[in-house]
Amino acid sequence: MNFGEITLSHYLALSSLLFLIGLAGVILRRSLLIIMMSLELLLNAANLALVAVGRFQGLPDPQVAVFFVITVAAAEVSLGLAILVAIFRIRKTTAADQLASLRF
Amino acid sequence: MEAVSFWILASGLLISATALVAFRNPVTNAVCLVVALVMQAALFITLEAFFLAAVQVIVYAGAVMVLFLFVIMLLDVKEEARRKASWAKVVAVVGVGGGAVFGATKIATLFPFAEKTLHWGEGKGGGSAAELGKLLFTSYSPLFLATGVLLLVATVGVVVLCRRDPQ
Amino acid sequence: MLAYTPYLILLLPLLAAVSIRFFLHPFPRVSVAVSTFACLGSFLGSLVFLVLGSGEGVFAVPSLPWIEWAGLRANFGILGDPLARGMATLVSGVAFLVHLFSIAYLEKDPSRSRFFAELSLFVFAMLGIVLADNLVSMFIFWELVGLSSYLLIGFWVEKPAAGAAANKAFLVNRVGDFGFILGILGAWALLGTVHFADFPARVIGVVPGWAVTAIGLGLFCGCLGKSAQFPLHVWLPDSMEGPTPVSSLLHAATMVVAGVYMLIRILPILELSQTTMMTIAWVGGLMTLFPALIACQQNDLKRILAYSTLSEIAYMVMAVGLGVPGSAMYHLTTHAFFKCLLFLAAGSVIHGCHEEQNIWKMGGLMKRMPFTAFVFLVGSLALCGIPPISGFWSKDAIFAATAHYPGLAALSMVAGFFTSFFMLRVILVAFTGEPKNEAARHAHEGPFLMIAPMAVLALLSLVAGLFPIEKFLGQTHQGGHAAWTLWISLILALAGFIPAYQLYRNAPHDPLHLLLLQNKFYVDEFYQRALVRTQDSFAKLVDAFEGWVVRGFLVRGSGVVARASGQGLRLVQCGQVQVYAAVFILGVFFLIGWLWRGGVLR
Amino acid sequence: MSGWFCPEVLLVLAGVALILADSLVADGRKGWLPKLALVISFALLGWTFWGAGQPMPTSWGNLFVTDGLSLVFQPFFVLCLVGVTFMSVRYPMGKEEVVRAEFLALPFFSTAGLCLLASARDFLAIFVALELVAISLYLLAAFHRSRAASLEAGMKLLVMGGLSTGFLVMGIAWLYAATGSTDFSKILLDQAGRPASLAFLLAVGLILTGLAFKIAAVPFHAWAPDVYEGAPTPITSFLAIASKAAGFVLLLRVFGLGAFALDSVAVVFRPVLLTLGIATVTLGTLAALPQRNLKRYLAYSGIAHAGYMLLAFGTLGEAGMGTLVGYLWVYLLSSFPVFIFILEMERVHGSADLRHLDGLGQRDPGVALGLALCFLSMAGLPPLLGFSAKLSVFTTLWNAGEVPGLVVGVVMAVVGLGFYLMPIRAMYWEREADSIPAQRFPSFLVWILLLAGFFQLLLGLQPRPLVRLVERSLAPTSSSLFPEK
Amino acid sequence: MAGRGSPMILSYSLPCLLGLPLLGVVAIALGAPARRTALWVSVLNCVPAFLAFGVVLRQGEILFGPEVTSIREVFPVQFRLAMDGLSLPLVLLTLVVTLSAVGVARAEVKRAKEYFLCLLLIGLGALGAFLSVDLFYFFSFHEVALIPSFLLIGIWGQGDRTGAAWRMTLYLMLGSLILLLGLIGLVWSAPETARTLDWRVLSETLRANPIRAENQFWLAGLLLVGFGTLVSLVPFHSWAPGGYASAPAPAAMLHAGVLKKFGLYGLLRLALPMTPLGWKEISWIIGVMLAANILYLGFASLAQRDFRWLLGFSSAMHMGTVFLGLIGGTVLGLGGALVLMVGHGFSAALGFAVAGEIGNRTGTTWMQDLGGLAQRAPKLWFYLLVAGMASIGLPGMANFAGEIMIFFGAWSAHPVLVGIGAWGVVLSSIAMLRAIRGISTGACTAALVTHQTADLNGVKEVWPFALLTFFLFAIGFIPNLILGPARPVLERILQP
Repeated sequence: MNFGEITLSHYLALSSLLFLIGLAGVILRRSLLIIMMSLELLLNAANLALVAVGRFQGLPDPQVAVFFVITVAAAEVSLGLAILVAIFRIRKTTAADQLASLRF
Repeated sequence: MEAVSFWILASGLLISATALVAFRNPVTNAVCLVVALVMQAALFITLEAFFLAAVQVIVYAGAVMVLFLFVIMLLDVKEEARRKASWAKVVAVVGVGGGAVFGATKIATLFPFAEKTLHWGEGKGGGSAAELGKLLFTSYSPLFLATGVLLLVATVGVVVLCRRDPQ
Repeated sequence: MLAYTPYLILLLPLLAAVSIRFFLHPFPRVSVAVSTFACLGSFLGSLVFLVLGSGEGVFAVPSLPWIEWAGLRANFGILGDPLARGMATLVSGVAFLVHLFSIAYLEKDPSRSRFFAELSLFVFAMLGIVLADNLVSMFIFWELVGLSSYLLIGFWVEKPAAGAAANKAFLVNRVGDFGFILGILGAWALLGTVHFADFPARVIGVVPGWAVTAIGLGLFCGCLGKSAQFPLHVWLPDSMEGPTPVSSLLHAATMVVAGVYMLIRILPILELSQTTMMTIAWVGGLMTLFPALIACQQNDLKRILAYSTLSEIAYMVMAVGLGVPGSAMYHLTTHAFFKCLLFLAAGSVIHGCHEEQNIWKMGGLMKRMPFTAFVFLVGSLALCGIPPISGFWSKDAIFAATAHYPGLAALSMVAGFFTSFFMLRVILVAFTGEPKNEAARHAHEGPFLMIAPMAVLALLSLVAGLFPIEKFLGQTHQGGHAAWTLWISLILALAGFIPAYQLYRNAPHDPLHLLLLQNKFYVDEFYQRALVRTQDSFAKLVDAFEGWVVRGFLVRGSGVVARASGQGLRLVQCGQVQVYAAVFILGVFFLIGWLWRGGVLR
Repeated sequence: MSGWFCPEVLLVLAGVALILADSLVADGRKGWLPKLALVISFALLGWTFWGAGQPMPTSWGNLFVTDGLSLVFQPFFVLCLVGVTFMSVRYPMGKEEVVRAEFLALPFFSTAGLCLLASARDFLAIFVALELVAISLYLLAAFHRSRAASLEAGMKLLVMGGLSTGFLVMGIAWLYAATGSTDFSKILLDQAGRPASLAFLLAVGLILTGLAFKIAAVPFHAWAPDVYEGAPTPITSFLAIASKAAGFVLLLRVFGLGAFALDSVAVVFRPVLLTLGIATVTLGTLAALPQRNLKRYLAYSGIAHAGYMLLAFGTLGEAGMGTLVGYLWVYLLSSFPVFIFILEMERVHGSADLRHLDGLGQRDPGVALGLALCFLSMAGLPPLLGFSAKLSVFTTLWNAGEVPGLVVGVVMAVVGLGFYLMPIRAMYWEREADSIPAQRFPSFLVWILLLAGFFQLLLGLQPRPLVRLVERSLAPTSSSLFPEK
Repeated sequence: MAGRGSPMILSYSLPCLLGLPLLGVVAIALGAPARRTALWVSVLNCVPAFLAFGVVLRQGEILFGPEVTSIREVFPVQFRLAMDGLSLPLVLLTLVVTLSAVGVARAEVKRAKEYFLCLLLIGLGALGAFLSVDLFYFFSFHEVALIPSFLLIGIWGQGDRTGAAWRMTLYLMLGSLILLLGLIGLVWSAPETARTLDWRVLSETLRANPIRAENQFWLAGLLLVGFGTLVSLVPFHSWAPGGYASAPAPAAMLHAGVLKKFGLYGLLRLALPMTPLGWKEISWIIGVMLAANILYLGFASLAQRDFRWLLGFSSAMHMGTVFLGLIGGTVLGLGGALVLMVGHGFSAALGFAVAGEIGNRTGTTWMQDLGGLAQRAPKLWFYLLVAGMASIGLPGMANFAGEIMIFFGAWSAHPVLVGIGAWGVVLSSIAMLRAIRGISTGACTAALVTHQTADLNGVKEVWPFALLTFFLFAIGFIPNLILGPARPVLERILQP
């Protein structure tokens, strides 16, 4: 891999790594807060890829996509946090593994 | 120049993201997230997506993070108890993660078209608010409206879920 | 009108049986009358048939359709040849006499209307065998005869032994019919017809081979079953559990000789293969001696007579095997008379001694039942073939045929010796000396309705020999008289009396004690052990396999597997959202890996 | 569909109107709000059925298309909306005797999203519409916030949904990278004729995972049972039917008609889809056997149904698509009544446990009969409606020569009959339930269920109407997807 | 519409045949007196039946329904009914057995409503299956009977009813689905232009342009397994004996008597004419299976100690003989198979009816607990004898006619199998005679004494048995009742 010349694949690799880190966060962390942050990371990774692709392909549309993604992400987070608060009121916890009353 | 900035920002981004996953104090996590988001905003600038960079900083680093911190404070989330990580788990995580990383980079470099480089200023633009806005309000206008509805739903949701019942 | 006489003969008893079963059974007297008159009717009818039948075309009766398509013509037709007509007359006549006898014999039995219904059914079926013009319908009546025999043997439903004997009779016959039906199929495949009338024409040009032999033997199996020849003879002695009139009609006079009648009907097929004929002859020859030996050590009056029946039928079978059906029919006729007579006499003895059948508990009946004793004596002499009584003539005809087969001659004549032996034994033990128990002491003659039939039969047994029955049956007497057979057989028969007289005059109990003979050569035991037990244990094995392996393991097992896997899959659903996420992500990785392969491979 | 009077807009307006009305009317007299919602939804149903416009190649700047598919599925979704509204009216939420207006309004927004999905022809549009649906569903699932289960369901749905969104967006990004567009026809024109690049396949795969999540196909199904069990019953039905159907419509759109209707894609993805189908049928059927909670039970049965639809669609042929469309309608008709029953059962017995069915056959013969017919129809027993669906699945597989799919399908259909017979056994075999509930089922339930059962029978004997729908849904597609040509 | 020249109005007798039971079902569901309604419906159903029979006897067949359309119509299902010489006897069988099944059913049974409803439904399903021309309805009507029998066994059954009901239902479902695949294959292997669901047209089409041989092999195999499961052909039999043993008597009568015949009917209708080569190719497999049916099940039946199980096994066993007729390759064999199907229907129904009565009157069907029935209940004993003798192929009854025709028909092709079949007769006689003896002869056992076992009481209890007996004898004496009308159909089956 060429270190001097930054190509699209650099950016895609970067975004995929970011995505993987996000996935790791979703799986490994217990706190729902952090899980949601990791979800944000996933979307950011996607954004990064989109912007990079748009630039290297010379397309404006992906940036629009990013715009929508950011909006959606914001909405998702706010809703998630709201649910989290509601859960905390009842369960007094934000741990994901406490949240297993529905199973089998 | 771009190379240097890319490597710096990329490594910063990855490090802060890893820190976000690694540390257990929620406040630290939030700060890590902020750093990561800012790093990404900077990357956007190197990609000549100025408007998005701004949005990134304002919406994410601003609004969303504040929301997170509010919640953290509101619920005063304690430091997360450490999971007792058995060796098997660790090995599995490391193995899967390593494989995934390798695969990701491999895939990213596999693209036939991905080898061309682009220098500062060579991009066809599209990063400015004007161009973006034109697209948003012409060909993508229905989606813009849809996102409006979406935000409305989110707002209603937050209100409904977090309102105090009138005793 | 007259042309339908055969159907009248055939259907009267059937009508009687059906009407009794479904309508008249609450009124025993009516049922008895109906059944008896039906039998009388068919007797008269068959007399008409017998006499006028010789006139050609008088009885050109259309056959009732049954199954007639695709190369199989199996209808109910009437074969009006002299053989059939004579046999029909004989059967219905004897049957009528037995009807009369049974009226008196069973007058106290509450369910006698059932008895007479079954008796009429038997008469119908037997006449059907006699008049049938093809193998299939003969087989049908054959089975029906088996059924009525089953029902009549088991008439006393409360007697467990009767039920057992009935089952045995039916099953053994079934085994015989297994061969019979295969034989019929083979004959059909070989000759393309099942009609007796066509056989003589069709057999011309058939090349004898193993197949032909097999067919003949298969058909012979039917005779083995019905006429109780070795190895299927075991049911006849047990069938004596039934009422005595039944024994006399079915198991002595008529039904058991149906086998012989059938053999004569299919003679053209049998004669195709010398092997078949010889087999038949030798089976007959052996069977003359074998039961005669057993009879020497039996104590049950009816069983002794049953064994003698076996041996007498064997004479007829042997005669058929030797190709002298005329003599066979001759002996069949005389035997029908005197054996029926003997059984009726035995019946009146048993009736007189209150259902006592053991000859060692009788004795001295000569004084108390003189008439019965007399007719019994007549019957015995006929049976032993003492001139000038009928048995002598018919037996002599058969002996004459054995002239060229010394082995058979020896067997049958020695059998004659033993026949005289055990008949005299019976007479001495049962009729002479002192009465050995109360029953015997108060024995008495039966009412007129029991006497009369015996009288008629006694008369017939005395004189039957004097009529050239064979001629009438249209069969001519093959193989000229060889004087030596006459003399030797006669001498042996008379010689049989001497040891019996020595041994059994005033003997309080049996001086001889031959286990082998008392246990009938252990044939029943052998069957019980070798066949029944193996079969039942095998059945149990199969059933266990079905229950445990098929139903249990395979079927229920698959259900268990499904449930278990369901449980297992359910446990994966542990409720941890992060586990779900992990599954999700692994799924994606798997998919990407797959695509990678797909993408790279192309 | 003519400009501003398209169902989407009307739905959104209706939702907004409901919320506003709620805020304007004094707390005392909100009783008529639910009725209003019901009326509106019915009106919309009528509008989508009869007032719907003609197919148009594109509407709203190449993002959306009005073709047979959308014209057939907008009524579908609005029908679901009607059902959900009807159930929401009766859904007992805590102490509030009158259901909250938001609970009535949000399904309208969600349905608007579904209708957009049905007619989207651009992945960006798909993304936004999908999120609109998804977010309102997160909220609705968690809506009954006094019940921890409901919140948990919402949270689980949100986490898993976010995950799948991430993959979807990543897929879109790579799609850009591979083809430089998100417009179906552009993608088709770009990819037609040349071997699919690895990037393209990856993009397709990632997008597929996003859809597979919606239809709860194994292994992306894990959320379904928990969420179905926890969510308020009306929402469960909405998730189980409408959003599952949306996933399938997208699948149909993307793989059957639109962007990825390419041989190069089919070669790779046909086995993938069939494998997913086999896995889904098997797991759904087997895991359903030990279930005792009726909602979970239906979740697994839904998974199994999704598997059958995947099997049929996986053959990627005309027949498969038709089967899919028909099957979706059958699924709607046969399972919605059951959800309505579950709601009433929860009202009466307080839970959806299977044992409450004991002795229903004598307690309430009408209800039991209707329910039994619906279950048997799901089991695919002739002459009920479900049989036609299964029949066409098997026929499709047979003609495609997919032996493994066929074998698994048949075996699992037998096992499936086993588990659909369990409630019937409970209703008719078992002795009278030990505790007779105080209140009885409302009388309208009997009529609804009997009507539903009657429909199973009627349409099973003569499914022509459904066949017409199928024909309509697939007729004009190809022309409408290539405006440029 | 109506079959050639027959007056239009008469052709409506076929839908009437199905409509009356349906009416009965509805009426009972709406609360009409269950037993009486069922009885009346079954009796009245004979009127359209006889009208239809009349037409069939006069002109060979009777049709009802719209014209055939090709399958290019997306969903070409049409409600077409037909009756010809082959379906006539089976319809007759269904009507009679349904009637007598309702007759032996007690009015005071628990949950009488559902009980008689299920009975009528089973009868309806069988009738529809025998009358339908459209494969869709042909298949569907048979399935209609599935759930009622599940309920009948599960609710009113005895012994291991739960297991039996599940096993039977799922097993039959599997069989029907395999059969369904076979049907799909048949329909889709017809040429595009002439593709139809109407088996009358389809069979002619497939005659005109036969299926490729290797496909025929597989299709015939599928049909065999599918139908064979419904007929309880070894090794797909294990649902049958237990199911019959634990079913209540009327259900067992309908199932063993009528429904089972659907499989054979289907083979006669579809497998033989449409896949002749495949049928010939697999006939050796069938030979092995039917030999297993006769010997394996025959021996298993020897070991049974419960009369119901014995009947279950022997009724499953006799199917082997029918299959012998089907692979005989001659019209005679097919005719025999038909006669035996019908005869076995009546005799099995009679047997299960008697077993049910014995169970009702003595509280047990275990043979070692029984005995002396002949003294206590001579009428019942008589019908027991009739059933037993019929099932062991005694002349004068239908089964014998069928068996003998089968033996003659199959002799040239499979002499060995015919031998096995004849031996099967012996085996079943052993089992059945033992049973009859154990049940009826000897002294009265405790079971009879404690229950004060009484005989069948008067006409109102006897008539169902008498009815079945009558038909057994009628067909036994005059097989042409069945064979006459059926002959052209059967001959057509074998024509290339």
